Amino acid sequence: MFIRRTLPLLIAGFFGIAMIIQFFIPHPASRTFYNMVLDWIIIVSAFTYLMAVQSTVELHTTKIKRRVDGWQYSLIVLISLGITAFIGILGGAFTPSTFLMKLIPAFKPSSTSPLMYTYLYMQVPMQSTIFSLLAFYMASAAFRSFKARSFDATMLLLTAAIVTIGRVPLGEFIYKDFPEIVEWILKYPNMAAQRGILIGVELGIIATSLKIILGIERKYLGGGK
Amino acid sequence: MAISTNIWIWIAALLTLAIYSFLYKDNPFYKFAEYLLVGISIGYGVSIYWHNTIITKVYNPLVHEKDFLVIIPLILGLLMFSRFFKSYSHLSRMPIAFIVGAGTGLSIPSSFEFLFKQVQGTMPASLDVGNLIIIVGVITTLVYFFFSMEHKGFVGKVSRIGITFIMIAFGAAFGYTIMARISLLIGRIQFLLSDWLGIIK
Amino acid sequence: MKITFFLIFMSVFLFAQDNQGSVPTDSTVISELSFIESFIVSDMGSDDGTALRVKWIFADHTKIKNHIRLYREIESDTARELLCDITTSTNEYIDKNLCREESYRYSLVTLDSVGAEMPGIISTDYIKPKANYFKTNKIILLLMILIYTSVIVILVETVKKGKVLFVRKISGLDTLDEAVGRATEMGRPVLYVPGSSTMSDIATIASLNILGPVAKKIAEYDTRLIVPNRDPIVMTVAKEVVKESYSEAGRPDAYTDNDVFFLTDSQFGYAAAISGIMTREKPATNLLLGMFWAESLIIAEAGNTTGAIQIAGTDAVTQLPFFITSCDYTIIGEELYAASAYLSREPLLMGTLKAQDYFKGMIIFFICIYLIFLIISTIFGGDVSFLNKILEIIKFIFKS
Amino acid sequence: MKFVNFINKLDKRWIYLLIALVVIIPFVFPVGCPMKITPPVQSIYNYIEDSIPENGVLLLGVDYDPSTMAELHPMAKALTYHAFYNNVRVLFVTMFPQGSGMGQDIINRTLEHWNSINPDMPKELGKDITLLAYVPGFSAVILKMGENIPATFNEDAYGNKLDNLSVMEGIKTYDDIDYMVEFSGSSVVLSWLIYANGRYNLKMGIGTTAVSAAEYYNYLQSGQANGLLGGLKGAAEYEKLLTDKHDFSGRNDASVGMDAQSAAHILFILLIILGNITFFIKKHQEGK
Repeated sequence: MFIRRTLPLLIAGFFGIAMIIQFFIPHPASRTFYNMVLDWIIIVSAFTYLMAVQSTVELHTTKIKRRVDGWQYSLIVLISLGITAFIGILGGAFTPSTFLMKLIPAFKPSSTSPLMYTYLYMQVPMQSTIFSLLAFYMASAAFRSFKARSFDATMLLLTAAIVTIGRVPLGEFIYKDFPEIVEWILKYPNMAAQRGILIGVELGIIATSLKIILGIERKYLGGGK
Repeated sequence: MAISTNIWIWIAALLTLAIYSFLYKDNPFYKFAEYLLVGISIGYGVSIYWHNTIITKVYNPLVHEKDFLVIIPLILGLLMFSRFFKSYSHLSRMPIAFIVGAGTGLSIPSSFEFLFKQVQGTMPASLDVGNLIIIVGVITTLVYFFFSMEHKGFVGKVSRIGITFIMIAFGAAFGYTIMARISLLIGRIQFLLSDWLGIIK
Repeated sequence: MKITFFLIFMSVFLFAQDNQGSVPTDSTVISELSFIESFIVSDMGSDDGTALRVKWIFADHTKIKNHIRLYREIESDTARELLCDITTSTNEYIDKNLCREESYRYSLVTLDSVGAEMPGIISTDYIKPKANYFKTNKIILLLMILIYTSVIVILVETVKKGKVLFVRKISGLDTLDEAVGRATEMGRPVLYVPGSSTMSDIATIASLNILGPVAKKIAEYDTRLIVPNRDPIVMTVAKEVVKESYSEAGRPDAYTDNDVFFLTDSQFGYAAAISGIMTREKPATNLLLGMFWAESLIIAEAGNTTGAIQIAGTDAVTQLPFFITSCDYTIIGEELYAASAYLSREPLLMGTLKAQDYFKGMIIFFICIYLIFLIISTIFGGDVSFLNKILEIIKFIFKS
Repeated sequence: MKFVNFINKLDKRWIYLLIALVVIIPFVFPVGCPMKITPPVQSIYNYIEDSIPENGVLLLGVDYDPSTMAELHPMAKALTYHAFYNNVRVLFVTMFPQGSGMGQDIINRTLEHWNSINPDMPKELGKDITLLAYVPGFSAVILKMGENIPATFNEDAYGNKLDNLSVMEGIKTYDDIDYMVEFSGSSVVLSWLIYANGRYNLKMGIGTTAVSAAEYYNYLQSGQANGLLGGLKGAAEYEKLLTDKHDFSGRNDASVGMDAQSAAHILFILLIILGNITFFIKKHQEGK
């Protein structure tokens, strides 16, 4: 029970308080402790990426095992993951690895590694295209659902119209100092409200961090017993 | 009209069209491209991790520079592997607790200072129209998000002004977001028209 | 409680041990050049012992036309090192990256208009930089952290003991009840989307807290509740919340387990599938509460076309503009946390919310005071020293 | 009111076709409207132009992935060219594995293009520009860079030791870095502001997607950042500044897109107005 529940909270509490105190002590001893903890965080977080990979692989393997509909697509995920990792680890990340250059003499140290081919010509087009779909959705939403249904929504749409037109070269064409108006809106009223929201959000983040250190907040350890 | 002959440009173009087919209807081509993307991006991440992190930060110090202080975080990190075995998965809580604990400890003093810089920015030395709007805007927005008093009477009016400021801010963000989404589309059209089909320069 | 006492005790100990910075060990000056009144070097406070502060005061500025030159000597080797030429406007030089074991001496030489050194030199004694134990200029920051920590702990404890703290009712919750009421009258289902994020997101937890009372109200009127999820863990928690609400409303049999289901983990696939549910099931009310990303646009637009009443709530600032224009009512940012605290009355949520509120109140108070004094001082021409002093003090509190 | 019913029943795919056409046409028939430079972009340009000495160091944070590449890539390229013109050393750093792919792509394209247009002063990987290895740890990495940059990364992304790279000469902490511009579409900017600028006083500028540009104006006002490039428009303005001063014959990705951007914005405004007209007509009819 101690290992499972209280030890993690003790570790979090100890290092949390230690790093807060360290901030206030400029003494060289505290600075070396600070450097050591930073190195440790870097090395330990090298393994946290495994968590993301493990949870995705587990999600898709269970989908295949249970033959959930659409399990073929999970197969594609696992196969493409395996191949890309294999190419990347053996073939080198940005420059072809020595092993690859021995295997296939065509690869010089200056040529792009196989992994970069999959990145530049498969991941980049797909990922940027998925997000460019949003322009289409916004166009149809602009027509069908963005309505001035209340005073607030009207204020929002009016400001949006001014900023949209003002921020484009055509805007200056229509009215000479349109950009100045837009810049003023962004610099004063918009900035004030964004700061108000930011102060609220920051207070929330700090409160959550304090609860984690004091051991009141346990959700980050994941559910279960 | 120089259609590109590079096989890789063709692969990229076909995958782009596979994703755009989602606009017409959700179809197997889109699903294939989307799940392929998930697999490739994680495979890419693992390779970068392997070369840039595990080799440089763990393997080299241990094997070449004989810096054995690395052992302690190494053991803590290896505990992460316990997630693969159901019965020992709770052991992975130790490294998570260390990172989250130390991370939050580092963030609290600096976040407070970040917050103070914002509050100090709202205390200008001189008073002109712009500064007045900033101070009034910040106060009214904060009052709108104040939950310990009923929003009636004077406080109600102040929070009414606050929500108007918030709507102007959201309007500005909204106008800017339109610009962002279109730029993404322009980027892809540029790729299809010039790199692939060679219609434009 | 023991943690807060430990923190307070620890700060008092540190505070007492080393108050207004280390007492600067001045060294006397051998004054040969008449127009320099004093020339002292002292240890830089609140540092790790690698910096010294060299300070000089001119008797009268007018006499000095050109630059002065600063030299530094280390005790172990007497080679004099040229530091820099200084204009007469500055009267302080902070020498950094020194070594703690060495002791240093500084000397000052005046230059004539051509830049050659004039005879006559002043120098100080040797002084060794000292590492300090406490950053005295950050005391206020430490106090703020301690106050905020103790306020959170005290409030969470009082709520645990059952004391009821006042939180205003978010107007969004009334519209929520009306919308659910409308669906029950028309006998059409209610669609509840708990956001597209995982359990580690505060907004998802807040959304599941609101799902409880909503499900309870729906159970009383025997209307259908559909809850599509994007994360398996969120789905399991949602199932428990809905089942518990149905039994609380005395209708455990009416709970249909496969109405709370897992859709897909892909972002846009999830949004497209929800639009499909909206057109097929034609729910009268759509509740979109939780963390959303770019796919919020697709869901809100699809709901709009089916003519359902839509209430959204998220803390994702970038998605709020779309919800405000597409949905009938939107719960904005922190109101979502206030709504979940108001409904669930859970000590942790309530305590933190109130602590944040008090701190926000303090910031509002200080900015208002600053504004009032600023207005007064501008009315009086802006150079009233007494008022400027007050403005400085308020600003000093938040000096980082 | 046949018109209103026709509009309402319009299938959304027609609108998709409309937006696609409105973006494609300006590419085939470019118009090229004039463009005014906004102050936040000007202040980044001025800082790099005047305040970074010869052989100074410009740190570029590439914390974005292909999804926001269309807006941030042209910015990063324009700044890299600007650094090349002023003989300033450029270092790329990233907090995400995805970001290192982006950094690598920028380095490839800018080196290749720069060495082709001015062969007399070639720029070299490892001598003038490099990409630091990806190191996980997020805020720990930003803080560790404040203490000792070579010890944080040990190697650059290409596997050669930092100590024997001439681009890293004399660089130990943030004090040796003259200016940093952080390109990101997410809240990573906040961590850089809190830790690098807050705790180590690193002079910073921000390049961000248009989505979060409105949010970052309060960091300009509070003095934490001294400049902001917002979206494709910011990139186009920076490219215009570069072409005015130097014969920057690089392919102006951003400026080319500006015509299509203007056309699409006008279409959006029309769609919103049209949508609201039908909304009020319907409300009026139901009211009767």
